[in-house]
Amino acid sequence: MAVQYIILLSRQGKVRLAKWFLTLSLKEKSKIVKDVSTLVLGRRTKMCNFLEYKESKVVYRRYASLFFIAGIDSSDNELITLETIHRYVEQMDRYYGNVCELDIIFNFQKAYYILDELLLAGELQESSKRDVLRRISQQDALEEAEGDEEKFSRLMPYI
Amino acid sequence: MASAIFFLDLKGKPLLSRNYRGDVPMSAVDKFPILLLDAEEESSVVPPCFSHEGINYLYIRHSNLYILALTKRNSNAAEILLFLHKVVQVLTEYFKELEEESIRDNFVIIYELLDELMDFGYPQTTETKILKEYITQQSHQLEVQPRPPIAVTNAVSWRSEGIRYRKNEVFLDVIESVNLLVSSTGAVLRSEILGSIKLKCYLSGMPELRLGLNDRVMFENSGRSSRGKSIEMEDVKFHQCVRLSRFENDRTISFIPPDGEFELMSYRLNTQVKPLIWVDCAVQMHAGSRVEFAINARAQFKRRSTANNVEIMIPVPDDADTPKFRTTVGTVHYAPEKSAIVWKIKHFGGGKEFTMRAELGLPSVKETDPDRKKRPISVKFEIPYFTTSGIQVRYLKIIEPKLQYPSLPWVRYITQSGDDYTVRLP
Amino acid sequence: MSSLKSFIKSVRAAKTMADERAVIQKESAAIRTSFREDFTDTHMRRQNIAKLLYLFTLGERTHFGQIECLKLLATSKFSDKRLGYLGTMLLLDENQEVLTLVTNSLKNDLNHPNQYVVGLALCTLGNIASQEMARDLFTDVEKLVVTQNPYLRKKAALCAMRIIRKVPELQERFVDKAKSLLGDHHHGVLICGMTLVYDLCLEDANLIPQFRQFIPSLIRQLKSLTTSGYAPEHDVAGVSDPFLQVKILRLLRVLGRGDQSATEQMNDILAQIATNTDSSKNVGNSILYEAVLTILDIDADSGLRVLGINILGRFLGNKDNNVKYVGLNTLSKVVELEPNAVQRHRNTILECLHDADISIRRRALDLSFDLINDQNVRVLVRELLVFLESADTEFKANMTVQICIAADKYAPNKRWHIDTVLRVLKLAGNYVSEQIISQFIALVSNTTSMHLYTVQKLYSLLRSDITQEGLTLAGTWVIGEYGDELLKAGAFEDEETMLDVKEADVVQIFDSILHSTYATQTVQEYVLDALAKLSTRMSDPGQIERIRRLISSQTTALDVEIQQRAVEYAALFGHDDIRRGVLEKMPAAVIR
Amino acid sequence: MQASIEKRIRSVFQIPRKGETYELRSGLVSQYAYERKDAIQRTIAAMTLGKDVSPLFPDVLKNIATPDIEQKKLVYLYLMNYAKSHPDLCILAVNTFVQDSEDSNPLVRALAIRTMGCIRVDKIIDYMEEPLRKTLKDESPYVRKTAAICVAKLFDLNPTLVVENGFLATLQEMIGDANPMVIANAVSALTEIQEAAPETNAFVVNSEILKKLLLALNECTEWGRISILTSIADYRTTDGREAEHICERVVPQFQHVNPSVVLAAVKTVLCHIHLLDPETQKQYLDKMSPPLVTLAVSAPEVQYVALRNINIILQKYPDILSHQLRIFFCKYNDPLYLKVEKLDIMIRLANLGNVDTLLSELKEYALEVDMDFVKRAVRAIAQCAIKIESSAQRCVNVLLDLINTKVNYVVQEAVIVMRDILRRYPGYEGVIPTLCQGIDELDEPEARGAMIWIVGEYADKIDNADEILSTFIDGFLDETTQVQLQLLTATVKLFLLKPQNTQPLVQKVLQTIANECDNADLRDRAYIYWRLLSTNSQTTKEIIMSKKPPVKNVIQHLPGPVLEELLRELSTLASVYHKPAETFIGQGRFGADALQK
Repeated sequence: MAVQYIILLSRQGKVRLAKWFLTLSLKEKSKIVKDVSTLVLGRRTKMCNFLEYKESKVVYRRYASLFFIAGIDSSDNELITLETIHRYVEQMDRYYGNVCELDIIFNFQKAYYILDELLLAGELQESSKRDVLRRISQQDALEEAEGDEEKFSRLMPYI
Repeated sequence: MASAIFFLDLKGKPLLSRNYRGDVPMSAVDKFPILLLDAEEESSVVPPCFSHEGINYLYIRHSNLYILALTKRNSNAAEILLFLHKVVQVLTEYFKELEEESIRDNFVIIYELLDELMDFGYPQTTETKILKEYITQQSHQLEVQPRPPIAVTNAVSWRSEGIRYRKNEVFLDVIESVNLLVSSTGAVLRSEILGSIKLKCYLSGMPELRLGLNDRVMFENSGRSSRGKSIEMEDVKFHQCVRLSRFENDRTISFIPPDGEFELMSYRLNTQVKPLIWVDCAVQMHAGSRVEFAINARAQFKRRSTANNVEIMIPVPDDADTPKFRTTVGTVHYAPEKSAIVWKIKHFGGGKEFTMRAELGLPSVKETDPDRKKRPISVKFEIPYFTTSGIQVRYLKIIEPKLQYPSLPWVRYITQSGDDYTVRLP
Repeated sequence: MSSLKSFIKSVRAAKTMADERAVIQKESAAIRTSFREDFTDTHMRRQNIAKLLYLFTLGERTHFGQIECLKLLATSKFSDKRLGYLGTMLLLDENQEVLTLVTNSLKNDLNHPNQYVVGLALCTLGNIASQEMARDLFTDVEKLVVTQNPYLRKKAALCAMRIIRKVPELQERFVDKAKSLLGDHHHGVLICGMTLVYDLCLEDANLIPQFRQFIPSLIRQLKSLTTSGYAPEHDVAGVSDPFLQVKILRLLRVLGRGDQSATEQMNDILAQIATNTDSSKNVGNSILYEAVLTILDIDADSGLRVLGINILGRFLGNKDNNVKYVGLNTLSKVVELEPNAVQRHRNTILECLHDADISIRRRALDLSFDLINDQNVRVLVRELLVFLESADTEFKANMTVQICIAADKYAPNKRWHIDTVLRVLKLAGNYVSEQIISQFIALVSNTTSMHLYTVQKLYSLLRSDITQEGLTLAGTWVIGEYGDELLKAGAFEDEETMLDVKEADVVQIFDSILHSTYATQTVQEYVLDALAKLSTRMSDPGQIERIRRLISSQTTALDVEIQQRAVEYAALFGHDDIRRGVLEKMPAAVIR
Repeated sequence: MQASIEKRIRSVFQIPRKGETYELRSGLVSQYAYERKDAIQRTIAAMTLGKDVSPLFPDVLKNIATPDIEQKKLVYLYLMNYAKSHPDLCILAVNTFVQDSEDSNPLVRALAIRTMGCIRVDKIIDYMEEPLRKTLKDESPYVRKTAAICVAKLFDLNPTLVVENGFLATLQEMIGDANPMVIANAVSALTEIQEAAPETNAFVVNSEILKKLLLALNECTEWGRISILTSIADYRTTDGREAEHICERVVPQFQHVNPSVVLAAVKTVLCHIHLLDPETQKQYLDKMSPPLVTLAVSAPEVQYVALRNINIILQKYPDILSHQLRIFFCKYNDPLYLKVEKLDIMIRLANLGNVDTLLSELKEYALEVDMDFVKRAVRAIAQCAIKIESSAQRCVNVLLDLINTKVNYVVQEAVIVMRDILRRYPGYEGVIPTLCQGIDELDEPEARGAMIWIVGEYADKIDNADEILSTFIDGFLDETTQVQLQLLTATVKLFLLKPQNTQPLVQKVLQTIANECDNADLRDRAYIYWRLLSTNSQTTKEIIMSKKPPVKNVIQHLPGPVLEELLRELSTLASVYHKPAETFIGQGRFGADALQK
């Protein structure tokens, strides 16, 4: 198993996004969120980006006001996980155009969509920088087309 | 004594701190959130003080803050915890609301206050009224440097000299809060009356006040047979202005009051109280579809009295929806933030009885691990011109030896629900 | 009802926790009621689901919206499906009964003409498929693993992985298809294909030989990645597709493990990567790290192994704590194979014990124990004992075990061995396991020559410290068993103080322990046995009577075991004829 | 390319920080006063956020001499926090301190002396002598009370200086000060010095001092009263009249609104009450009851301390609150730590008169959701049964009802407590079949151990006792040591009670232990049984099956000496932890020798 979960955490300790690739009960999930966020928020800047938590490892990296946290298997490659996290940030940055925490807060669905094109079953599915965004924008276009249709039909209900 | 005081957010991040003694490493606070987690892991019972590697952590919670004191010694825990509550009280009186934001916005004055509130770990002055005389939020606007008011260190530390009013008045409120616990079968399990006498004093100079109540012990002490009703207060607590030894000697309540509003005394009566508002509830649960409530409420006090602002709060499942209500009187609304339905009756006459029915939908998909505490029905009300215990103010004498002005005391009585007037659900 | 945006805004605007809860609970109730009203307006439904997802992110309960998500994805609109599937993945998992309702929609959508609809279905299946769904839908996935469309091929590959994990017997349906993926040209498909193959091999080692035939092509791919020029699409800081490189290296590891010829094929490329990868950035190091793991895991030639260990050595010296961490982490795997190479870094490793970062400390600690051998045991154990005193509480239990294991394995002599365990008991006696105490007692009882020394030491230690349970237990047992030797030798000097040993002194120790707040249940049990034994190893009738009273006082103990012992031993006092025999020296346990 | 994106992404949200120190520095040395003040405030703001602003030390220090008292306070605050990082530069502040300690405004004088005491740098200490001497004799009580505490600060840093300069003597004189707050702070300071250095005899309360303290008590602020009460509590008298006088004077404090004053008063009375005649003792104890009850309705954290203390008091004076059971009923929204304490107190208050009420309340708790609380409630029901014989049958019925709920942890807890009920009333053996029904569900060692004990003890009454034990023995090596010990004894008992066909079982256990177990204690127990079994079997049976005194009470009690110590320590942390102070103060190490003293 590669990535077990991804959590985006604000510096104030608020969860901005959470994706679980493990099957856990609500209670177990909130326990992990609570524990891991306490541990991560308690780390100083110069410390390494890895933590050991129970039987797993936590790889995190801070981008300005947000912590990107990935829970991984203890046998996984921590350094490439950092690259995966970074790729995710990079993709969001391009998608939103200079991403900031507020983008993720208000358009969290998109952040999940991007993540779903990047990771599946906790594994990286695409290493191309262009592909992920191309796929997202094509899907966005599909939605938009439907949206126009919807509006259109609402405007002229009798036709 | 406390070595250091911290304000932390709920994640355990320090927002502001004051090191009073320098005998505890300030980094010990970093362990606090982790120790809390460890304690929770161990058991759901996490006490407000614990010890770790020679350092003791004592903390309270206030809205989304922890206020934490550290000490290395076998300190007075009651004092420290109470002091922390006092700190919260003072800061709340200064900033209306004490929370992360008000701490960030007011750090300068908080440091100043912390300096006056405690010295080398020993609590000092914690009276907001006095502190406000020399620690102000607009000190830069003052022409002259503030000086410590005499009251800070005076024997009468709660009142400054030279107060003047044109009209000398005292308002006295006798407020009785009734706490009650009724079992699901209708038996009163516990009841108590918490009484409080609050004063609003607008008096000049240094007046001496004496308050007379229909206190049974005093009647007995003085050998007087009780004219009319007398009551026996179980545990009386006084504002620090009251001369305790005099009360102990002859039950006289004599004092120099602080200026303005304050609570003069509180007392407790442990007698069995008949529920003033009786509530009876039947619940029918159809899991996965709906739940029905039938509530009966009865006012069991004299017909000439009226309960105002009656609020009956009935707990419902967290995931209820589409509420429907039927009632003969008042209004009902669903308060999802409290997971309850609230039945409000503006005026509830003595002896009257009302009913209410409610139905709420429940989702077909059930929660996987519901964490439902058994919450009781709670009731709120106020009944003016009435005390449950029968306490009466017999006199309030006001003497200002120098000014000798005439003054008027005004007295009001009210009975209300305490913060724990509850009926267990079946 | 408000829009998602205004809901989020009002949550953020809440000043206090209570306000925030109120906003959230009210909106949640409104959503629940709105679901009941059964809107046909899909716009409204989408909005509700979006809010629900926001509730999910906040950690709120959302079970009441599960059905709505399913309804949404079952419609024909792409935007509904997209949100519906997202909601389903977030709010549901394989254990929810309602999940079965989605099987049909998934089946339809896996065969949908629009690739993005198929993609959503695959993604959902890959993330949350239950066993039942895996059985119902694997044929559709099977087809998609070999579809022309790489976008779907890669997703189907990972989906297949989940299906096989859920239903292992379906593995054979996918083995050949997985092989076909290894020759793909699309990086995404390659990555996913290799993930699938790696997982197959991990779950069933019997499959490995069939995949060895792909080693040359994997190597070729790796080579072309490392030698090809700049390709913007897959470049990361000057490194060509590090994600793919790491995947290949990892797959090579599982294929090369334990196979000489496979290993030989890999040597060159591994050497090339180990020497040529740029180690100045994280990306390069992530590949080096993976390569070293492979080098160390397969039977690589010795030159290559030295190269790998040197890379780890460089990691240790890196300023970047991440790389240092990884270095420490990996060195543990090589100690046994290349002890000398690792020993060279001993000082660096010991320094890391005092790093400010607990993650580094933890790795360094583990590695320190791996470093211990019969030559350095004295030095290293001394260092570790010093560290034990100040170590993080969470390390202590494990440290006591590890130090004792090391002492057990490499002790130069019995005296040193006993001294070391005593030191552990003294420093961290509240963290030691039962096992350590048992083994210590076995060690002592099998070492007759050290009885007096040990019992005197423990007698002295208990007189100055009874707060460490482990120490108290060991001391109690040893004094109970060898009390006669202690008493016979009489007063002795320990750490420059003379200690009196009279029968009264010995009984007093147990009296004090028993009446202290440190008398845990186990301690009381040990003390009772020790006292009973001592009653046969002492001669002063006054002290024996005192022992009898101490034992009798425990006959009303709350704990059943303590009471049972007290009752039995008190009764034994009435049978002097058998007491001595029953309580005579105990046969020593075998040292394991 | 990645690097540049990374740089940009990272810079998106970040507040530009680079120039911060520079900016602050230029503000601190600005020619405009308002800019300097602003910069000081921002420096303190940065300090509050946990940033290291110590490099600004010299620049901040330049702003120390100012008539603006708010600014002065900030500079002093900064100085206190960073003095350690620039000990040499602190000397530059000395002049201002000395001047300030002679300022015309008492607020400034007090501020100076208070801050000097907090700087904790040797260089400063040398200059404290004069300011301290003057402020101790200041005309303003506000300054004097601050100076009094400063003596304790100085003593902590340099005791000799305090003694040689006569500060200690001055402090002792301050007990007679006209101002109660000065007295209170002098008492606090002296108590601390006495504790740190008993050889100084800094504060030995005698009758003379006692009088002064009792006098100041009524005039003091609430916090002052606590210090004074504490030192009166520590005062040891042997004179019954004096003790009564103390109680008489302290009792009015029961009416104080501050719960920690009340608690301090309670402690003071309890420390002297043993010298009174029983009749008077009872009077005082009666007076104590209402304030104790009121303590139990204060803020939850304070209530917690009160409840832990009431628990101690009840262990010494069990009757003090005998009519107050209902006060301790749990409120549904009480924090768990309170619920658990209340439960413990309720059990201590259980008597014939209230047991019915208590029992129905306990049953209510046993049906709640929190596992830890529910278990305690189940345990409490059994404690009730054991304490009050006449309630036993009802308690057992309630427990059987609870077992029927089939909630796993309830059942396990019920099995554990049923064992204790059987130890008190062996006649309840009728419940054993019910207990045996859930035997496969028991996964907690304590519950398994309890079940095994029951089977061993009643082996002759349980038909399939050998089968049950045999199942447990099959998994012997997987059990915890305590369960193994129970299993060993139970098997031996089985053999003694039912010798037919059970010998192989005993042999199996003994051999397993001898050959496969390392635990020395367990091995010893096995050998002891082995040796016993190989002697006269009648004697052996007598010994192992000898009658056990029935358990009278399963409520935990503190050991006598600890209880006495804690009664003298009421309201301290020790009284909250129910542990003597030495167990958690300092290294927490403590030897057998020390215990004898």
